[in-house]
Amino acid sequence: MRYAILLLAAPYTNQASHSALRFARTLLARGHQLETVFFYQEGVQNAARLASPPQDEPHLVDAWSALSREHGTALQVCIAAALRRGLLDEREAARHGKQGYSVEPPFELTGLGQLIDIGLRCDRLITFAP
Amino acid sequence: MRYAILLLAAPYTNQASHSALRFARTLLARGHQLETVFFYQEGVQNAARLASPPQDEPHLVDAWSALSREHGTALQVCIAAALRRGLLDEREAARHGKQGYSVEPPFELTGLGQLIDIGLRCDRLITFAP
Amino acid sequence: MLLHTLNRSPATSRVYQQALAAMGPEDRLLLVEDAVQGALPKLMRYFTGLEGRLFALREDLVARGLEGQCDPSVQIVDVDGFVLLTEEAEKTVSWY
Amino acid sequence: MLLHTLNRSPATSRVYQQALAAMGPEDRLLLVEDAVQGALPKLMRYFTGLEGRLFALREDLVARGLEGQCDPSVQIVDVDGFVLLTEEAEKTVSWY
Amino acid sequence: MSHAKPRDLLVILRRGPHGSSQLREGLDTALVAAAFGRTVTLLFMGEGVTALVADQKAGPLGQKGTAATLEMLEMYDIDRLLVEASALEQFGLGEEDLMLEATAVSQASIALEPASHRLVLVF
Amino acid sequence: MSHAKPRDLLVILRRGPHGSSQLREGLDTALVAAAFGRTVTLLFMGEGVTALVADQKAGPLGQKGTAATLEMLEMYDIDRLLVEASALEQFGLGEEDLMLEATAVSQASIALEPASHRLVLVF
Repeated sequence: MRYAILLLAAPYTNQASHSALRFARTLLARGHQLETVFFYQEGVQNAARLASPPQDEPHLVDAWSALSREHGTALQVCIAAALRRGLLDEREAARHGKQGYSVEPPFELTGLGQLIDIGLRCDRLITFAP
Repeated sequence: MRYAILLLAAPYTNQASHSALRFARTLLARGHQLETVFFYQEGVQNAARLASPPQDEPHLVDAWSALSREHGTALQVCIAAALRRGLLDEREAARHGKQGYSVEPPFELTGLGQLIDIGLRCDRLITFAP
Repeated sequence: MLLHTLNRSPATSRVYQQALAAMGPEDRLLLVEDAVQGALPKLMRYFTGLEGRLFALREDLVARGLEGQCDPSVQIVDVDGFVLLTEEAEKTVSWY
Repeated sequence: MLLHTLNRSPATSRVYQQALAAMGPEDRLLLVEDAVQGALPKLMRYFTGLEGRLFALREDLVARGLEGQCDPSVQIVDVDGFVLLTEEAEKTVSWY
Repeated sequence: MSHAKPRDLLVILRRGPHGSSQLREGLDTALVAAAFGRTVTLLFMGEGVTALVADQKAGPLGQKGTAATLEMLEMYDIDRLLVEASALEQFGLGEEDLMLEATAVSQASIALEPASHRLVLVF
Repeated sequence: MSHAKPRDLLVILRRGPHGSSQLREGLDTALVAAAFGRTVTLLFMGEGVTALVADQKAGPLGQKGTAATLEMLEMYDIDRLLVEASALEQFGLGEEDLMLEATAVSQASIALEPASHRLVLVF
């Protein structure tokens, strides 16, 4: 089946991001496809490229990137939710006159319309929330 | 009296940061001193220098900075909470081998010991949380 | 005398029970943010026993369209009054 | 048949009431994260009427030291079983 | 079931205005779906019913709140608004207290809604 | 009041392990205070009592949880652990289910604690 995941919670503060990652790996291991992880609300924090958790804790940002590389999963971040929380890719940083950026590929900033699109197009959408 | 504020919630996601700022301005207007705002847990997101909220919404990061400039309030960010959430100043970014940074003065990364210190030293500590 | 603040609606979260359990007989409770819903007459039953010691923040009531609908036993204060409450209390405990 | 998930403890949050209100007569409920506390025998009363349709996630029980303490009427599944439940259900609704 | 053909999106709103961004971000999702031509139902549950209270104002720092967004629903052809009857009762709210017309629904009808939409999102 | 001289810090822990970082960040605060020589009391309320359940494990992605931190409390001279008796009852937990010794306290004693500490932090 084609799955999508909607993630609404910040990493580290709630278990939701860990739960989502564990669910993602398991559904892939069962032979399903994970088309997209959509990051909304505090979930956009999963795209923070500077995240530096202690060495003995899972590195969620890197884990999502690895998942995307290995399985072709799109990592879509709601742009409106990201901008107000300080998560900008190089293009948005330039557009807002900011030096530096906080989001990099494979995470991509995108509109909320994508969430509706994948939610209706995929066979299953599973939400993980705070 | 000497006040301190402990802020535990992300801006935009919860009202707490707005409530804290409103409380801060009011206590200053009443002639009290606001020694420190300490940012812990998701509250560290208040220090995200790239935050770009819509023009018609309050810009909390800028508002805290202005408060600090005008009233000498220290803006102390728990370093352990900040690092795992991707909030690094130039020094921590260098130390972790990251290009770029996401926190700048007057916000300063500091240890959790500071929270205990100000909590016991100030006349009042008020917590704002999600 | 301590000031306790509560910011979650008693309709959603059970945290108000913990605030009540930790309150001394003279302590005051201030409802802020979503907790101001608790000032509606139908939700007052969660706060029995606090007569004269229950407050709600005016600005948060106004923003929610609830200012005119509060139970008369709740004392309504503005943010200035919130600061005053923290001045009068030895310390403040926040429940969320 | 839909799968509902719940991740907040019934001891803390009232959201379980909303999950129950929105469940159809064949729908299933899976307790995950802090909601696995609800599988303890003393907390089962919050979930009456779900006999045979109530599940709890093993990994979250184990991490919390609660695996051996669940009510026997709760069906314990691992993450693989969680994915299976989402396969079998038309869709999934998450309560938090 | 009241709908022969399933509607596209059910957005369940469970939080009040101003206290968190849940309500606003849920409404944004509904508006975007409607703008893409999808059929949308809004269901207000629990403290979510307070989203409909009349005479809401901006927050003290100028936060916009959600009342203006609710007024735009009709323009987006979102006209199926359901509100949990027992929550209205719990808050002591009557139809005359609400800024928009919404259909009060019983628990039994609420339980039919998730299955009659292709996608359900809870905010 | 049981203490002539007020203790420094009361940390109230109300969330279980693993589900959020509340518990861990509350314990970190307690440890730091103790390391600075402050007198610390821990009070476990509500679902916070599940923090004390024996045989906790790492999370499935290797998240450490908080059990190891609890085992360090004694080393930091944090030996005043209170647990809400009604919460133990609510969860059906007895002293034999807990990993550490903690004093079960009634609502009436809990209400005395905030006033007998110089600083109260709720997690």
